[in-house]
Amino acid sequence: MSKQYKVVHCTVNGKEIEQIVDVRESLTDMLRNDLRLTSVKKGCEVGECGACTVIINGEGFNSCIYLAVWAEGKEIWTLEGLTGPGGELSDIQQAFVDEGAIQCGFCTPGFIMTSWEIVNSGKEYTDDELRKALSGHLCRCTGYENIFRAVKKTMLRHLGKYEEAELVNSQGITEYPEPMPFK
Amino acid sequence: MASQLLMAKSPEEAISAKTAQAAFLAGGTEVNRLGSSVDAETLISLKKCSGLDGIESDAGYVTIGSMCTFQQLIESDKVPAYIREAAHFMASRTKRNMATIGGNIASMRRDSYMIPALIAAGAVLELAGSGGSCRIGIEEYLDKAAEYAGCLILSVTVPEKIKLMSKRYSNTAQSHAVLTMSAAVCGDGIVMAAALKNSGIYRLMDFEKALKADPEMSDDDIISWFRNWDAIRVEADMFGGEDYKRYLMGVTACDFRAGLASGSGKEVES
Amino acid sequence: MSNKYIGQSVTRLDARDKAMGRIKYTDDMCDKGALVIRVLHSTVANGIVKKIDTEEAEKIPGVVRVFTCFDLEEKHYYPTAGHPWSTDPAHQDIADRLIMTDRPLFYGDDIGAVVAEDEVAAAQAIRVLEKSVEYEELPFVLDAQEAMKEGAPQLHEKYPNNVLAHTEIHMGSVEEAIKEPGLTKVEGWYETQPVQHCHIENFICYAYGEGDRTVVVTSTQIPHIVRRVIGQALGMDWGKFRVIKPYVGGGFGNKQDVLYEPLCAWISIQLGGRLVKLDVPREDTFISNRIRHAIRYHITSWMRPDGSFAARTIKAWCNNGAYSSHGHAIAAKGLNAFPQLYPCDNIDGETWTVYTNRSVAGAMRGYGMPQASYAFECHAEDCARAMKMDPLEFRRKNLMPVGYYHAFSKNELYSDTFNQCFDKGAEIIGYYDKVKKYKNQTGDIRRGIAVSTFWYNTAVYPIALETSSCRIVMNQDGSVQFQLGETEIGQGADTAAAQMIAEELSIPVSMVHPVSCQDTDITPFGTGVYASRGTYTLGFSVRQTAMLLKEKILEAAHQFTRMPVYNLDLIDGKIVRTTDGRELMSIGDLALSKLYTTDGSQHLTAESTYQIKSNAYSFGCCFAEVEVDIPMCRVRLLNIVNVHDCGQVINPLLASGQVHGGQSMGIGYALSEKLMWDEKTGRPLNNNLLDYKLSSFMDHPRLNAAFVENYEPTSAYGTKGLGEPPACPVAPAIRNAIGAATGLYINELPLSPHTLFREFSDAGLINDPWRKEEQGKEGR
Amino acid sequence: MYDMKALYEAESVQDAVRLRLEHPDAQILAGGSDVLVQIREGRRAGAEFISIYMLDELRGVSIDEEENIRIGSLTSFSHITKDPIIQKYINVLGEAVDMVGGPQIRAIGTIGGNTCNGVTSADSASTLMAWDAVIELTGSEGTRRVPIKDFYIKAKVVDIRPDEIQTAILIPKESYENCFGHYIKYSMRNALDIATTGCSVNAVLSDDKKRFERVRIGYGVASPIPIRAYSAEEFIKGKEINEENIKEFALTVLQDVNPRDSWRAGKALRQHISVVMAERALKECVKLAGGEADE
Repeated sequence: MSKQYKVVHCTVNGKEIEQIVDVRESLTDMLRNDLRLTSVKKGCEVGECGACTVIINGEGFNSCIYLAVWAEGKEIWTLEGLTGPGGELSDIQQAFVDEGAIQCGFCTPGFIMTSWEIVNSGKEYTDDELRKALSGHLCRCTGYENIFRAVKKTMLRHLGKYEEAELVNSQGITEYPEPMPFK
Repeated sequence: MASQLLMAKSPEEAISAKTAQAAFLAGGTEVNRLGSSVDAETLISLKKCSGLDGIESDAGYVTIGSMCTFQQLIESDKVPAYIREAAHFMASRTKRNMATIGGNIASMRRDSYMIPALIAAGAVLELAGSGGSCRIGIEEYLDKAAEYAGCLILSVTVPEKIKLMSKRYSNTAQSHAVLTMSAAVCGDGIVMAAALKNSGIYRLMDFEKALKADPEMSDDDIISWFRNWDAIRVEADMFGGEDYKRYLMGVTACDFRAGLASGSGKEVES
Repeated sequence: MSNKYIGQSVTRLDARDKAMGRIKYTDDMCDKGALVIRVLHSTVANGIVKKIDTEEAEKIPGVVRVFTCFDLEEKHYYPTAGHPWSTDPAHQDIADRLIMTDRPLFYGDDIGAVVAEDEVAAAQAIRVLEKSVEYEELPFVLDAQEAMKEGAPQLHEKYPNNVLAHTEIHMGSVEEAIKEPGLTKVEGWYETQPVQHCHIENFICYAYGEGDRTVVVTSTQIPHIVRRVIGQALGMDWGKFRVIKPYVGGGFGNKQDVLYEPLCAWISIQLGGRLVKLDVPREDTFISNRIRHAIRYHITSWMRPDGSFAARTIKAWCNNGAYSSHGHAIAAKGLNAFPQLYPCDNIDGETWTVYTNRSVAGAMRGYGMPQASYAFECHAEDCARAMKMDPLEFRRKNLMPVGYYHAFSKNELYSDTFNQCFDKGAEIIGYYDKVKKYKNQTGDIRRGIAVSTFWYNTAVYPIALETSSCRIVMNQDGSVQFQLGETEIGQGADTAAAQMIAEELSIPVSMVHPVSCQDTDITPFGTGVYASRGTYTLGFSVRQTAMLLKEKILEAAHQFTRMPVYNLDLIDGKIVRTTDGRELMSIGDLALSKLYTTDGSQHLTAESTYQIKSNAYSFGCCFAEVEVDIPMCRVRLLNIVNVHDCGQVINPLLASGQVHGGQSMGIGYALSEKLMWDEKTGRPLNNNLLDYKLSSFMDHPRLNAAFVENYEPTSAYGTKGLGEPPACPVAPAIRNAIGAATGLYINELPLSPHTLFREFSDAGLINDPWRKEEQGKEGR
Repeated sequence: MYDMKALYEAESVQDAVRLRLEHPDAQILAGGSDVLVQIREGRRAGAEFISIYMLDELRGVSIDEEENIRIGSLTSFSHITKDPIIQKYINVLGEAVDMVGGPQIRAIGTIGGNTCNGVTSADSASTLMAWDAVIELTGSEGTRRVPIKDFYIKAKVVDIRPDEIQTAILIPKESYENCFGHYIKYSMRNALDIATTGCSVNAVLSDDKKRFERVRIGYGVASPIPIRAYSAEEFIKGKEINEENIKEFALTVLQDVNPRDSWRAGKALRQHISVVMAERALKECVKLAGGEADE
């Protein structure tokens, strides 16, 4: 049986790309193997762990369960695209560094892409909404704590709420309202 | 670097695609090399072009398709010995697997391995152009190069049995030749041609006449003839001084006269 | 003198590269042309492979080679545990593994391998091969106590009743002690479950020939040990292999075992040194790598009226799975901790490590202590309740006192660490008010708060060799590179070491560069990272090596300043004359001059090995506040605080990260994680990230880490272990908090809805009218 | 890389229908969040696939001329949750699909795929069942409409003909008119999980907000396919809103649900949770509808 190939035209990290792919390739395969964007990681290949998350037309997707041929005409961003031409880190990347949100670093690329979408949405997420927005990623090293801090701080800074951002680290203990008979 | 590649399936298709910005791509040893003399927007590849790779012998003449590679010539039993000898001048086996006889002619290299022998043999080219195809002698093709530039060489026809000698002077087997000369018996006289690096490819008509007029010329006379022959431009360059080049032509002409006269010419039976 | 770099939250040295996505893990470094290896796993839990018909698989387009267990000319049995080797056979790990076996002992054992051009062809071949294996199936056993009974299937001849090891401890006389009148007896069974490391980067390695040697690039915690074990597994000189460890995507102990490096190296050799890559899919990571030991405890205590312990007994059955891996070390560590955490004069204890036809248990963060801490602290809570004492006060009364000295390990508790941690944690979470507030609630949704502690030490002295080597090389500008045997796996070892070197040489951290990826051809020998030994162990060799280098620097400085060495010092990158404080030259000028001088040129470098002969107690505690929705059988963790005494904290930000990670692992261990097998077929049921319930972002509250810094006298920089301790006290704290909320103290993990529903039904907290007749003791 | 014998990319609905006829045993690939995973697991390895992912004409939510809410089958979960029409008339559907997997899964997963793979745990299915949704299928002879309760035949098998693809899901006007719904997903963790049991309740109250005019309750994973608890609905119809009726309503669901016993969850647990969820969901509906469910 002969293999099927197709040319995919899309923009990756702001650059026009024409890439011939085997139609069986996932987008992760194309990004990692054909375009050598190795920041896109493989953790499970079934859309569970989020390590392969990239931004497609402004939304986060698990690229491991997204066919490469579907990228036709799409605008794709990976972590390599967030760093400035001179190596400048975007503020969400810098926050991950400053808040100790990175340990082994394997889930970091996926997390930063979703966080980038959140902080650039201009919306103010409540804590629970923030957890839900980031819940497509699994991490075993950090317990999600410093990632939560990094994203919340950057979101608040984007909204100009600088003092509130500085308070994030001190609100470790949360007082919950009296339990209703049910929520 | 060309931005478009067309795979012509037939000569007609190749010709219809041939514009000023397009160039034929035969074996590719000239077109594809770094610093190639050919700079075209579009390349028309003849690799898959029908009808250009046969070798036929008919009534004492052999017709060779323009896309035959040098190595095919060498390995073919139909191709006359003097052509196979000239083909051997290209020392690199791998290059011979690519280079084609049509390409070699069309690129008109001043140090061509093949053209002096074809001139000496009175080769006839079959060309195809926008106006249809025609058959012309190789000399006419060389003289009116600009006119025929747009044409596609379909084949080369040469006589099977003639006495022809060739000589090539270069520092190493691979390096370009300062001088490639051929001569053949034609009727009662000799036809002689020379490809002189950084100068040109010439039918040595003047010398042929001089020899015809005075067949008993001494070797020294021949050598001094060439030293004084001012019809062609011979300059000193990295390949040698003017005297050296002229001397080479002279001594080669002497060898040819002796070789062809004594019947020991390389008329080697296949 | 106050430290300039130690104790500072220096940014992780590799944080920027990781945030930019340019860090290279093993798969990122492997060339595209590598052939893909997929392992053929046994689909029976116990059996003998009679035949594997490889013909059909070999015909699949893209398949290059099919290997089976019958292709091994000689069978080299090898140990897989990431322990330092020992020249004393009695101390060597059990060598019972083969790279491919015709005697599978668990579902997922390795019986063959396929080499193909891409993963699709490999997967096709595996599916075909799985149908063409002829087994002689044998009965199997999954439970540890069942495996010890007569007539149970025998896994390894040399170990009758499947008992890998059985050890005991005895102190005083329990028999006599319990005759004392007025004692209260408290007894309990405690059951912990098998869980898996779930590091997000699956195990992966690739191998290729280089000269007459084989290079193996692998995601591991222990490169030097991997090289030794490959040699043993292939029956070849260890020097014939070169192991390289790039950045690692998490290990947690799974990568402290040698996993598929020997098989990968062997296949590369069979194929004439071709580049072959073996990456393990997530489903195989769960069952064919290592898991945590499931341990069942039975503990009995006799309490005096004043709440002190008269006598105590403990039995522990440790399910080791099909092969030895780390052997008895995990069970032994738990047993050894029992008499130390709550000292008592009369103790009888014994523990068994038992083979079963289940995935192999190895090292996982805590190395037996999360299991033991769960049992010890559940039991302590039960004792406190039996004696009607406040659980915290009961602990303060009975825990290891200051000054406690343990003869065998020579450990000593130098400070009142337990009380300090309890006080600090109670204050942060508001423990005392909440205990009062949450007394005897009755609604459907109730809250509770509780505390638990744990025993932990640092590194493995005196049980095994503890050694660390370091090399520091100074460049012409005075900056340095350093190399260490201790590997960076995300815990921040490189950054901690850099801070130590900067402190010792008094140059900024920015001038200290780690050569992070260990390469056994170049990196000085070290056994890697495990047992929370990282910062503690490397501290010794780093300080010693830095001091050696400083000696050479000052000697060189003498040559160029004429000042006697004892009047010179290195401060903030300057050679300073201590008598009047004058700065004589910069470290950069000195390094340049010393290298290029034509009078005694020398390259300033130092290398040394340090054998550590000490250990250090590293204690702490966890406060957990929960909300239990009884009808829905769900637990919501409201707040959690861990307080740890890990000596002087080298980097507070990274240290709190380690605590968060341990808390997270503890939360999953407590509430949702459990690997399950089908009792009838021995087949694993939930070996994927969907059905194995790893905690997600929405299952965690804010995590709080706090520290009590008692400088550890035995340690190079006063540090103690912190990698594993945070994972230990969380599960018992959550269990006790659920008990405080509902009055129900459950002795089984995980405390998932299944468990809660059964326990709440039995206790009548849930009464479904339509189920009156069935309610009662359902099978455990 | 996925093990596919061939991939055919449809450019339009008609093109998809043509491909279905041309390649009878090719399977449909919408968002792929289930199908691609099953290929990797081996269940669908080596098959032929027709990708309809690029058919933008099947995306979007609108009100059609018959005032049905029309949801294009390729509309992703995240777009349904954010859609103003959904939020206004059937917000519970937006909430239900907002509990599928994680944000990235919800960006790729489609409501068409979710219903077509015929799995009882599909988060959208129990709600669509509870709102009497109508499935619109398009084939070579034009479109066909099937009530969702007839669309599900048995586990993993739905009523879709060899030449058809699902093109839309419709919610009739009389189904959503002043009707308020609430969905509870019972799973072992709060994200990236499949429902152990899913319960979707909706209610229309009397004008004086004292009685239940109509209550519908759908369950996922309470039987091989999504179901309705008709006996409970019958019981509560017209009844006064009070604790006792709500409790009785919740108990009555046991006559309809028959969950199975599996390692994922025991039968007793599923039954118990079904009852608790029915009570809580109905109370929430009453509150949403402005009634008084006495605590």
